[in-house]
Amino acid sequence: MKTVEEIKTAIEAAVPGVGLTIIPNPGPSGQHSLLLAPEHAASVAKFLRDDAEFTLDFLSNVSGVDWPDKEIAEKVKVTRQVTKTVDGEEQSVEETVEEVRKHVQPGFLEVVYHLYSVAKKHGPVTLRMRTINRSDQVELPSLTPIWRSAEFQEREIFDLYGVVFVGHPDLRRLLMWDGFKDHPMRRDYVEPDDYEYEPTPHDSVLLKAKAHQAAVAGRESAQ
Amino acid sequence: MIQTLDQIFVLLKHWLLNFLPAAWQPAVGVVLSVVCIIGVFPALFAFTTVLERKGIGRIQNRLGPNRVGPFGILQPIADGIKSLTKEDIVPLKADAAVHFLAPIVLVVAVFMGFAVLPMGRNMVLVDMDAGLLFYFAMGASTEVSVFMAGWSSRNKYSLLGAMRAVAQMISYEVALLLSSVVVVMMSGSLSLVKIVAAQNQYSWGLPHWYIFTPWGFAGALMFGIAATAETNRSPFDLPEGESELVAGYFTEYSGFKFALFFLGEYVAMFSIAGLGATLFLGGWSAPLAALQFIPSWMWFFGKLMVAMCVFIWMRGTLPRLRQDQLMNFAWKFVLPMCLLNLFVAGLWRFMGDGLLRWVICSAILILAYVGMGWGEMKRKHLGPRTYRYAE
Amino acid sequence: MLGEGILKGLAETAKNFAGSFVSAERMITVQYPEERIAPMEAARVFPFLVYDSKHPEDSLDWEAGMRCVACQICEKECPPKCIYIEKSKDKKPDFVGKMQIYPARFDIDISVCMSCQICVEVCPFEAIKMDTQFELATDDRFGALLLDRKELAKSNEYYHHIHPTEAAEVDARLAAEKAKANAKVKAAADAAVAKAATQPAVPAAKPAEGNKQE
Amino acid sequence: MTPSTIDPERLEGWNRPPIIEPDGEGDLLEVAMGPHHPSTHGVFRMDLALDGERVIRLKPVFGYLHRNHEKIAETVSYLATMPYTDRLDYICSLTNNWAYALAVEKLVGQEVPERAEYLRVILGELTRAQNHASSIGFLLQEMGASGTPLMYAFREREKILDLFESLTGSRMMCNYMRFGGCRVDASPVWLDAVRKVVAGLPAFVDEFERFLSGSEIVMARCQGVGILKPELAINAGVTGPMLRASGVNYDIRKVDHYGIYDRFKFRVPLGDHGDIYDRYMVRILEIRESIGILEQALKGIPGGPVMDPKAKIRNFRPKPGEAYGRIEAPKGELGFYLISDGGPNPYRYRVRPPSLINLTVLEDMCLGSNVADVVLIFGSVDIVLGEVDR
Repeated sequence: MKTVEEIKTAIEAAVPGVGLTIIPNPGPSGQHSLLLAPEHAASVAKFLRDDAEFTLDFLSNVSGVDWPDKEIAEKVKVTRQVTKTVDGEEQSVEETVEEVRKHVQPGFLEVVYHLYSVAKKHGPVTLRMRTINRSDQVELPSLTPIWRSAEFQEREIFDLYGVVFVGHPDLRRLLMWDGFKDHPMRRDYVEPDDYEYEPTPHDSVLLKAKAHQAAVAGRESAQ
Repeated sequence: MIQTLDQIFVLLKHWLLNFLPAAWQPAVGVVLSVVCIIGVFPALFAFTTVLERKGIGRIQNRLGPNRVGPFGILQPIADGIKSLTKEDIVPLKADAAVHFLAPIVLVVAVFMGFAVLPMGRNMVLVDMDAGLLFYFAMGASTEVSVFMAGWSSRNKYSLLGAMRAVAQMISYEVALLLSSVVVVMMSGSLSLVKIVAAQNQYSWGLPHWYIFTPWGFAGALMFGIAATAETNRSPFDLPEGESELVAGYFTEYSGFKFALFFLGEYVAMFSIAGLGATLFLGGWSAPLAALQFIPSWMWFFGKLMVAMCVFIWMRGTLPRLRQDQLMNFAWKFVLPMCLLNLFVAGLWRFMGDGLLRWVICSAILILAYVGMGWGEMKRKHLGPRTYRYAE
Repeated sequence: MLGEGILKGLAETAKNFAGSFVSAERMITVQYPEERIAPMEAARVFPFLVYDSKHPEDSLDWEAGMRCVACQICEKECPPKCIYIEKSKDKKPDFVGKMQIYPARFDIDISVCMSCQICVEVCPFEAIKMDTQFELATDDRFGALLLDRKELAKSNEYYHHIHPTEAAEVDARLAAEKAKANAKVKAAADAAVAKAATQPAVPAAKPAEGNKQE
Repeated sequence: MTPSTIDPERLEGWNRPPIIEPDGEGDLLEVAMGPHHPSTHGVFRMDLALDGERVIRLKPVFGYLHRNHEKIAETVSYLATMPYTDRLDYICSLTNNWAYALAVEKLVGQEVPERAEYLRVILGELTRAQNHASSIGFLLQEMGASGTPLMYAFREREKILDLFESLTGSRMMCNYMRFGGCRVDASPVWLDAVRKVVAGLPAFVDEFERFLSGSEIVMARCQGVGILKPELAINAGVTGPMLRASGVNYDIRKVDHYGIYDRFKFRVPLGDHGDIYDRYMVRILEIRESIGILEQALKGIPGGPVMDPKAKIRNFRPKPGEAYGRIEAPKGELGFYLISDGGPNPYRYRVRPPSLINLTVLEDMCLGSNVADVVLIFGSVDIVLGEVDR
């Protein structure tokens, strides 16, 4: 099996203008991955599947990952002019101060594809794709036309993460029911307080159940 | 003494009738016999359900029911109480009248068949000249009830089951009739009493049962297949195939109506097994001349139970066929074999005594059987396979 | 396609039918309430709390000898979160004589517990073990399935009874630990004695008392 | 034949299910098969459109047993997820444990002692044998036969489950493997008991084969039904016995050599037709191969510890990184994809469920066949809903 760098060069030679980034894996497993620009995904996938050298004909696993907006606090040294009273006289002095600057790193949804080759018996090659944000620009190209095994897995990611796969032949919810609104696997998902709790004699579940029942009773009496 | 035991039920009936005025005697006699039949066969049904469950249990290396009564023999009573006390659910959109009538029609039609079956020497309700015809007429009307049940339930599984049942029963009705025609040809009578009488002869201590002739054996085999299909037993239990159609045409029945279907099915098995015994196994006659001291009715019921055991054994062993295969089997194998058997029976009749007719008749039937079997296998590419391995 | 496969199958079931009357090996069914298989040593159902006691039959002994020190590791590690522990305010001596917190409340909701044995594995004090008692059906859904401290407490003898091998290992380990602790205490006592020889102070009698307690 | 060569000239969409036109006139019969249908394992639904008894459309509906296993795993520690993996494919919990342990060991670079590897192989192959036995039992049960094949299979499975209980403490929810080894050591008594059970397994397989493999009814029902082409099988990610029944030589035990599988001699049975009968026979032949592996493993099992002494039970916090580990579970490729952010819980925990992905081609196999065949084809896929819905 080739290294990620070699795969990257091969893909770049075959598909011109492809935006590929290597995402290194710091862990001991050493499974580095390739970040793919969504607009070239289909052609890269087709190349990887049909190229005689790779023949990655078997898409093993598709998983969604949620990376919420991250607030990053950095300590930055800033030099600024301050007016200070030195010896009873106002002076403008340059001073270096440490300042904590917060900025929000925008979150995104990520889809990870693990590819293997049945013919060549090698793998895995890990591909990733990222959406632009987590709210409205969540489209990614579907790889189901290339690898059929993505069909249910992409449906599951659509269901649980809310990634919309463009070109998927049958994009419906897989595990949750059709009327369900949210995407439960997102990290900021709050479970709705609208189903029956199994009351246990202690712990937060009981409190939650009581609160829920009180709320329901309140709603009913209001009507 | 032996005579008395043999005729004990007949004598008992006459003794009872002697208390009545002569004008009433025929009518009351019929009622008495009917009551006996209606009493005996459900009791036998109860016993058979235990036998079946225990038998299949043993086949599967289980114990079967053993909690109610000693060795679980009171299980049917518990089952009966359960089904009687269960809520009777009729689907909201069902055709209530037909839904209600279907099990009753089934049970009535099934019991009618017993009218012409001789269950022992002089033990027949009606000795009709066209007994066999009457039997088939009654047997065919069970299809109506099955379709009534399936149609009126307004359930898709019921409907599919009923469609399957009707197709299957009509196809096998033909085979059933044709396979028993050979017996009529040889005995020269449609009366079941005369058919038994024709077989109740012995040479060298062996009976003249029709199953011991090539055409009779083939006929009995075809009759057995058709009878299994006719009663919806495994491997032809498609109309109620649980894994496919939940419970087929009686999916929407519960409580006592379900029990009636169950009863009807088993009584139909008894009656068709009784007919088979009458046609091919000499009815109530003993299998050996030396065993004639055992009462005739015991032989009849003995043969019935043996047939039931075979049914149970097959149910515990055989997977079921598919609808199209079942129909293919009926029209492309059983029917041609039956027709060939008719020819062979005629040949047998005109060849006269001698070893030659045994050889020729058997050869024709075996050749046809083997030929059709092989042809089918080659045509459909069925057969055992060998597998390759990768290191 | 001549039916020989079907006949073979029929022969096989007939063999099993006959065999079921002859060989006991085929009949694996156990007639449960009347017949019982002895519970396997490794079997696990629900956890219980081990206590050491000189008089296992003494009903008041369980509280004193409980090994649990309410460290709450099992509560944290429990996958379905069925353990609920409240620490005590005061302390009492444990089996090595060290003063320890004990659980003022220790509940296991066995309607939630999934018998995974992770609490046993993470417990550093050998205080929680798996029971083999499985007939726990009850008609009180919420109350009776929440086992409290007292219901959970089982003696070390009981533990020896249900898991003999494992209990012996645990006892050996605890004894070793105790010996080590004793040696430490003794060393400390010796040091104290040595100290006492130079300057008069409180005699180190207290730890020795703790040692006696088993 | 090299089944994995795909003709690039072929139209895209070749891997979509075929379109079947109804023969006659009139409406199609819409049947919701399941979730309360006897042969949909309780919690699965297929929306069928039937023309007579011919299947024109089939849509599988999932989610009745969904409990968001992955979300639970992301809220509890790495160790606490182990018992939850038992509940994925509850017929073979030990291979689930193994796959998860393997993925975590990859994530942290953990070594496993030799004896533990041998125990894993023994338990894995026992699991495979009992899974295949019960799976063919269920398949034939769906064909009728009053449950006799299933009872024979369960009789054998019972003996293997007893072994599991005496070692791990539980018959089905074993929770036995740990990151860096196994939880408890096997005693020589237990190994002898395994030897005895393994010695009895070939007789069971022979009996089963005499009973039904040659039966004309089984052949008529299974041969040529539910054919899965090898190209489609690979493209749709089908794995396990189903893939091999289509003639594709792909066994992760041979490909990845995970654990110590390269020390054992075994063969991979392959079918040529890809129909139900091949799937059935491949499973039977795999039981026979498993018996061979078990015999070798029981002969060669060394002494030593079963847990790496450096392995951590409490305060297990892998360094940031990710790993995808997979094994050949009895139902197919079972993979676990883990992302760690350095915390005590996995940041992302994903199960690659073989049962779900093998069902991708259910529609392709069933369209145009009979209702009765749908049940059989579904049975031959060999799924467990706990793993499909997670």
